[in-house]
Amino acid sequence: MKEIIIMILSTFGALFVLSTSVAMLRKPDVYLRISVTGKAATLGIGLLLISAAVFFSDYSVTTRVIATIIFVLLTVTIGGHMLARAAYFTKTPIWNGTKIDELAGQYDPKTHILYSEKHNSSIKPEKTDTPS
Amino acid sequence: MSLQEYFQLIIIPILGISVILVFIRFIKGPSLADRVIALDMLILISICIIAVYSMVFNHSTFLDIAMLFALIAFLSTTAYAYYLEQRERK
Amino acid sequence: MIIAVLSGFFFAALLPLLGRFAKKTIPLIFSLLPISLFIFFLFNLPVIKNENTWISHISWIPSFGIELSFRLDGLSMLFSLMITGIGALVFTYTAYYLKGHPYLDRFYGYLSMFMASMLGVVLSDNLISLFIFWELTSISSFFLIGFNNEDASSRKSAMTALGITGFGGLVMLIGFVWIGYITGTYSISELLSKPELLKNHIGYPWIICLIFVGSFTKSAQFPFHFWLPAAMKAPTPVSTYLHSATMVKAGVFLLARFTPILGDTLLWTTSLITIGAITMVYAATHALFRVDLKSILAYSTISALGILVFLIGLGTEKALLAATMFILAHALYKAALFLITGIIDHQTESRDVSQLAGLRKVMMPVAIAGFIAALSSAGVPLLIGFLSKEVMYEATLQFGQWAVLLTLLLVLTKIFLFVAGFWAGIKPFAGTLPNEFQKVSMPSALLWVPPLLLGTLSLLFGTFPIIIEQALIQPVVNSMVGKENPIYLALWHGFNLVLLLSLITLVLGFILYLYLKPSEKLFLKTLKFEAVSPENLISGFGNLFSWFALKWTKFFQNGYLRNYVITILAFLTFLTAYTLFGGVNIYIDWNQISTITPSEIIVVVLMIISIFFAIISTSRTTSIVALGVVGFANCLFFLFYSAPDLAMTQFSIDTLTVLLFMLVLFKLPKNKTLSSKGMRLRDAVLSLLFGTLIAILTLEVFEEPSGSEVSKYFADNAYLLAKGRNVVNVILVDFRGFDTMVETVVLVIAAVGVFSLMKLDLNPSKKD
Amino acid sequence: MNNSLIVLPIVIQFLAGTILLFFWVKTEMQKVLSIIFSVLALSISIWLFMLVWNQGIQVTQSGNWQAPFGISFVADVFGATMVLISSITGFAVSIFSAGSMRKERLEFGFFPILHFLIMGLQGAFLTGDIFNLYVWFEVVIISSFVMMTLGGKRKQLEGAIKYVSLNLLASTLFLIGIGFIYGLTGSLNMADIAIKITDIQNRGLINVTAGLFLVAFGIKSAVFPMYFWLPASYHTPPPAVSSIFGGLLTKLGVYAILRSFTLIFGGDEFLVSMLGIIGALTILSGGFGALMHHHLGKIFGYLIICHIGFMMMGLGIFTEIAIIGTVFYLIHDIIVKTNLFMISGVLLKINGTQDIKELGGMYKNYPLLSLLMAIPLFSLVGIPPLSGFWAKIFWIKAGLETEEFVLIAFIILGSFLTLWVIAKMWGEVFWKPGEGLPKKANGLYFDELSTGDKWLWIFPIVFLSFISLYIGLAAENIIILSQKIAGDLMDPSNYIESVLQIKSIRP
Amino acid sequence: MTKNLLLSNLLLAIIWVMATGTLTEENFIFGFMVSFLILYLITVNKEERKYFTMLPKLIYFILFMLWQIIKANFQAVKESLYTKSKLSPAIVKYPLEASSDVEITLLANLVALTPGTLVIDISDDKKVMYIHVLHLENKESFISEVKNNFEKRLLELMR
Amino acid sequence: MEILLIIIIGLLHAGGLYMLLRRSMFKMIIGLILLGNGANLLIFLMGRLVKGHPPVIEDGLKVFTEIYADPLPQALVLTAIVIGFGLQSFAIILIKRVYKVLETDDLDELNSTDEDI
Amino acid sequence: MKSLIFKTASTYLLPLLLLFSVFILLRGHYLPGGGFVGGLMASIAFLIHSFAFGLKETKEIIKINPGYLMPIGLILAVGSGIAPILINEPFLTGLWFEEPLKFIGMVGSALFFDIGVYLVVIGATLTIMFSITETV
Ligand code: NA
Ligand code: NA
Repeated sequence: MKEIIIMILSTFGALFVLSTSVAMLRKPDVYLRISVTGKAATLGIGLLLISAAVFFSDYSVTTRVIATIIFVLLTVTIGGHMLARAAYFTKTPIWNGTKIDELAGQYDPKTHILYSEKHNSSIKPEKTDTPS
Repeated sequence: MSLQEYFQLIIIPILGISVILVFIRFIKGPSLADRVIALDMLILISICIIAVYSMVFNHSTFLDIAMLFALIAFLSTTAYAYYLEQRERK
Repeated sequence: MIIAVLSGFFFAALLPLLGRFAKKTIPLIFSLLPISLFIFFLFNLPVIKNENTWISHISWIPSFGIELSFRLDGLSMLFSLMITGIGALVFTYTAYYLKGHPYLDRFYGYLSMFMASMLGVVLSDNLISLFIFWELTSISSFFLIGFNNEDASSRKSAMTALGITGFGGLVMLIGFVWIGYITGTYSISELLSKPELLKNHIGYPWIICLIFVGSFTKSAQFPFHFWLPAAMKAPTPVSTYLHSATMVKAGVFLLARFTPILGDTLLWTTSLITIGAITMVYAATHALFRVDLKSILAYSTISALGILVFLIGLGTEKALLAATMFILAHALYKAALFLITGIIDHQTESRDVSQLAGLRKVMMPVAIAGFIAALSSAGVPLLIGFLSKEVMYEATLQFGQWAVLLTLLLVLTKIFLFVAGFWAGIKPFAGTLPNEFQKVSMPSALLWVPPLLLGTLSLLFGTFPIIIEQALIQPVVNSMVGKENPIYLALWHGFNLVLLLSLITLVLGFILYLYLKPSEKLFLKTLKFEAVSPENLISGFGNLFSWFALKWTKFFQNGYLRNYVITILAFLTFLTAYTLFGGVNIYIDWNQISTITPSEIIVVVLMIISIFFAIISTSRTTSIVALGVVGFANCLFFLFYSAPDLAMTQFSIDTLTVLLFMLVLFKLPKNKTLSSKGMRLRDAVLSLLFGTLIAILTLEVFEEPSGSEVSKYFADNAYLLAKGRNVVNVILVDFRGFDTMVETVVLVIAAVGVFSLMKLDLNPSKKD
Repeated sequence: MNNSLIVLPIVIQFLAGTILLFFWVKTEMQKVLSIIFSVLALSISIWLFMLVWNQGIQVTQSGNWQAPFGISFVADVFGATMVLISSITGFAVSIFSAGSMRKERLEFGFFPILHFLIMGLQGAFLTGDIFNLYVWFEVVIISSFVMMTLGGKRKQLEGAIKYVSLNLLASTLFLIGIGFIYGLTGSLNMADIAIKITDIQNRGLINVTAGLFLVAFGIKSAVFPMYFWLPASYHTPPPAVSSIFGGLLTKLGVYAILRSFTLIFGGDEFLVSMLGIIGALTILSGGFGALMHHHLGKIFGYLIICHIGFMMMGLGIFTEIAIIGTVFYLIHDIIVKTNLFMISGVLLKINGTQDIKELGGMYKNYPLLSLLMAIPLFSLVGIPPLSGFWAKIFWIKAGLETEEFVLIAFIILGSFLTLWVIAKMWGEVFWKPGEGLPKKANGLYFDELSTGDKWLWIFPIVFLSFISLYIGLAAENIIILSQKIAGDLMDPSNYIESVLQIKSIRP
Repeated sequence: MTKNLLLSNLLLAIIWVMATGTLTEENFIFGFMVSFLILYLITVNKEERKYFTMLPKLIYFILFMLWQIIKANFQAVKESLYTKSKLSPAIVKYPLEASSDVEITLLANLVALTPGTLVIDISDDKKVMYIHVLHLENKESFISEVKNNFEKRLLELMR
Repeated sequence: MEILLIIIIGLLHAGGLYMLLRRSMFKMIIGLILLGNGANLLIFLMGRLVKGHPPVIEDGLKVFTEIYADPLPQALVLTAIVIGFGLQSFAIILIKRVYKVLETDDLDELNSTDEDI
Repeated sequence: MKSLIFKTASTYLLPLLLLFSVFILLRGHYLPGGGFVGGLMASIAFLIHSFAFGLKETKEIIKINPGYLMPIGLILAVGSGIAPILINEPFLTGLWFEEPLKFIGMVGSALFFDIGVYLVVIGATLTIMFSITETV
């Protein structure tokens, strides 16, 4: 029984990871890739870690697994945010299929202040069509 | 099929393929942010691999390494972000 | 005796402290040293006569058979007396000659150091200590020649002299050590007692060649002679003392010393006769083409040294007697001539023999001294020069089938030297006094007494040879020949061939003197032949050597790091590949190799690709991140193969490194492709070669049977003795804690270094 | 003999470096502390030397883990001598630095690094463990990196790039060598390795490993064809740094070669003859370079190379007599080279330049100083009976014994080149009239210093000159010492027995 | 207030452990539950009673978030198989109600964990949050969805 | 597997050397790092490869009951890694400094200390 | 960096990570970890904090100049080496308290040694990283 649970959990985990990897390869711009990484990976990692917790069925392992999962969740989302933000600063091209871009021109290039009201700075990533 | 074999034959290969896919992204880039996110992803996958290995070899201590990996992955991501921002600012 | 030798050094050592006082008040006080030494040796004359030798030992480096032992026998007595006697005169002469010179004290320091070294050379009974003193004479001579150190040509002459004699000394050292190696002793006394040991040794020809080089360089034999005329840059007292009377004779002394040990073989005789003959004729000829008094004297000195070598080469008892006589005679008249030249130079500020004339009118005593010296040099009867010349001719005439040729050469040389001596000793004083010298004043007695004294001695010994015959000359010959055959010196041997030759020499010499006038033109004509002179050949060789040195240095130290790396690794590859393919048994034992799993393959592929990527990428950030992946794959290996600690450490450190790179890099200039395609290809091939080599080696070492008892001990005792379960950590903090402690120091130093590198900038800033 | 106190020299330097780190910008305090610690270290080194001399090899097993399991520290006569010499040098350099280093450099950790550097050297001299040796090596090189770049001047940086990269390459090769040694013997204790290595069938592999060590140590000791980093860098840092570098750093490589080739690898014919060839070409390269340059630092740098060549050649002959020569020369060379670079520092301070074409007038203006400087200069040349002379007799004798006549020729050539170079330098720097001196320089000129500060510059030179004189004039003592060391090196069984605490390894 | 109760709850649990003398996690959890119950019974203050409703709410919220994450992942799987043309990404300005740093951070994290969203940044005046949406159909409905599902629940828990 | 690892060791050395031979300072450092990695792996390999048995004595036991990976090379590599980190960080900062002062990354422009014959 | 999210998160992350680093340090003798990794962990924690808040604030939090952590750590390490010499045992001989301490386990000189290493690593890493970020 335990084995089957582990198998199911780990299979799903691995598949999630795989799907993220596929997405990473296929998404047309960096923002989409960042966006996609965070989620699938977290669940993939989570499931695999949980299956390890089930496998060892040990209190100390379980707590550590939970800690790790929380930690991964936290860092992956914050990391994604920071990377996306930095990418935007550096004007990393954005896919031209993007419907709305309300961030365009909102960053002040010198002070890096982000405005909530309408602003018109030079920080507007180019649009790109060529997914690479 | 024992659990060990299952891991060896199914899970690890899947994760391995993921590594390769991510690595392709890593090579292609094109921006630094792409590479960084790919590296990040590689580390995340390796956390998964560690989790699986800990089961394969029945050593729970490997899981601590996973925790450390997560922490460090975070550091490198922030560092890259920091770097990108600083580069822009110079 | 040791005090006698070393007193000169102590004296020199005291000078920096006391010299300043002494040179201002009574410079004559310096002469006390050589005078007292001279008296010391004079008082020991009877000892030598009665007991032949007096040896004193002081142990210095017993473990290598090196002693400060001194041997006073006839030969060393002769030289010691010359050294201290002429030394006394030169010291006195200097007191006035360099009066008021700011560095008079230094001068005396070097001079007494030289005197001590020279005494050391002639008195040493140990080859090594002899060599030590020998080199010290070269050094003190270096300082004396370069005494006028602000003059570039003085410095150059000093260098030349030091170069030639220093080189000769070093070569000679090999000979000495070789002798010591063969015979097991450096003691000259012991060597004297077993001469056959060396002569029969296979290395004998080499040994004498080595010693010849030493003695020829020192005694200015052809083709090493040219340093001596150059050394005349030195103040006249120096030329007198070192370059005529004493130091240059050290080589001759050495040959004389070794005659009983190494001499009396065909090789010895032939080489010495040949070199000596060439030198004496060559130099004597040269002397006739000079106009500078010192130059004339220098060449005539070289010629005289040639004669001495020649005579020692003859090696017969007669010849050695001749050599002994000539050493003494030459010392007396040549020193006198030099001192006179010095006086002329000092008073008239000219040394051009073609200009000088009639000086007797202003400095009669000097003229007398010059006259006597010139006559002695010419070998006129009643002077010691005559005696020596007579014995010389006797010696050559007795020398078998070569007698005629050798005698002829000697006569020729003697004729030329006759002229040279007259030029130096008589010509400046003869004739009418030119206007420019009218106001020349009479020199101080301190200047003219020494040469006159020397002249007197020449006359005294020449007229009454009995004074020195038994007391001095006999022991000298004894110490060279080794047996006691009484010698007999006399003015009159009856009418014979020798007397005829003497007469011919005098007559032809005088005719030549009348006929040949020293002139600048003649001198300039000889310059044409300078291109093939030994001096130029050697300096040409020196230039070639410098050229080669420059090429060599620039070739290896070319400034390109990659060339350095290539050279080093090519050397490594050569070294290891040579041994590898010469002596390693290459095999693969597949039993030791484990199977491969898919995940491992993936990591391997990851690793390989990222290595390539790190290398070929044109973007720096990309190579850095690729490097990160290499490290990451490395971690996975560590993880797979049971090294969790390593994986953790490697991973954190890799990340930090990558981070460092990122922080540092973005201010670097754009990455350019710097090397050409061909270059890159070459490097790639080389690198692959190196990589392959390392891989093969690793494989072979890996194939050796494994199993470390040390590791096993650690694993067995980690918990039992060191109370830890993680063996790696136990090794790090306990079993091999020292490594870790030191390693933390490395980190600390690196941190300090990074800190200072980032914060401290001592470059002059662009603002100022 | 077990004695846990033999690590004291290391500990003292460790404490010195550590405590000095607390006095970050208090430079006056640092100077005082550094000198105090140096005196302390010197006394301890003397004590250690006397102890070893009187009572034989001293061993301690750190952590109380028996050899070959723990890290053994071994003070044999060789090690103790090297420790003593490095303490002497360290003492001199400490004083010289107090006088000569700029305040800014002292504020950025010069003194702690100096003590760590000496600690690294002494650790290397005392350790009996090959990996521990590597670690000490790293301490030495990282300290030297820091000292070389301290201040970050243009030339310093340019030199440092080559210095750093080639030294790191050497470290890597050393590490690979250690990996092979471990793979072959499963041990790291040098005495243990010495025993185990004899059992290995595949002899070629041992020679290959020896080759790796040779190259790694060869780079460190700057022999042909691996010396390039030295002329590129040694003249760039401040004189106090150059002097400790010139005196000790390359000698660490020589020490390591001596130790490993006598204890571990023995004399493989090919490698030993390689050492001879290397020695000859090193002499040539060093001599040539010294001949061609006119910057004092460079001249001295090349002379270091030239004289390392002598020592290598002694090893290339590989008889006890030759090793006596090499050990004697090693002792002499450390003292005299340190002194030499200090002298070049004083010359720089006085004249504001180190270019012998520009220098001059020393003899006229500073006669006593010139006389003082003459002592190390002529010791270096090997004017008998000064210290540089004695070793040559041993080498020549050894060369004659083994009929390596070509090597003798190179020794003579090297000696001659040295003589020529120094004579030339003497003529240019001391004799030639100086014009337009002092050149523009930073800070005070020598003449403007207070008497106390002047003595900080001069005292170390006087001190080392006296030691040089002692080595030369009391050569008997040094020869006896060298004979003992060479004997120990050529027959390491005593070393091995003491470390492993076994009765006898002799058959 | 709630903090104090939480502390007392923990303290009581510890006392329980000490009293029973067995230091195991089960015992601790059991002690915690017992003391929770006791505290629930003895607390009358209205403000303070919030603690007892909050805990179940928190648990519910966590479960809800988990569900969202799982949903996000499945969607991601689906999307990873999408072709480009079906994507309609956008960067949307989201007006914030949350005001404290912790609230905003938590909200951003929660939002980031949900399907197809990536928080790019928060304006310096903390008024708006810029969210990258993977699949935007209607901007207003997206904003209100986030408001109702996440922000309100969160603020309720926090305040 | 060992063969593959040996190939990688060879590659790391080859790559390291290749980078060391480039004209860019930056590449030189990369080369040194690669070489360092190669050497570390080499030492690690000398302890032989053991999968899944870290040298950690399990709870409750006093000695190993199963096979275990050789701990000694691991400790050595660990030391070497840390030392390498110190050296590498210094070298990295050095090139930064060199660039700041000399404004070049090209090693061929850094030979003034070699040239003034 | 001026990221609110990052700043807020790192305020909470710092103590967490430091705790984790101490955990890694203390268990080193029994499980993978130890002074090195622990020290690196702690430095990473501070580094992350410095990325979020800037060096000045991080330095204020550390209170002591990381430069001084190095000699302190060195003294601890060498102290645990010298201590046995005082009782006439070889340098670095392990000394152990008789009874194990709760949570920490056996306490011996090895632990002090490891703590020394931990401090040195923090000091060195932070000195390196800080001096770079400051001058960049
Ligand atoms: Na210990
Ligand atoms: Na211990």
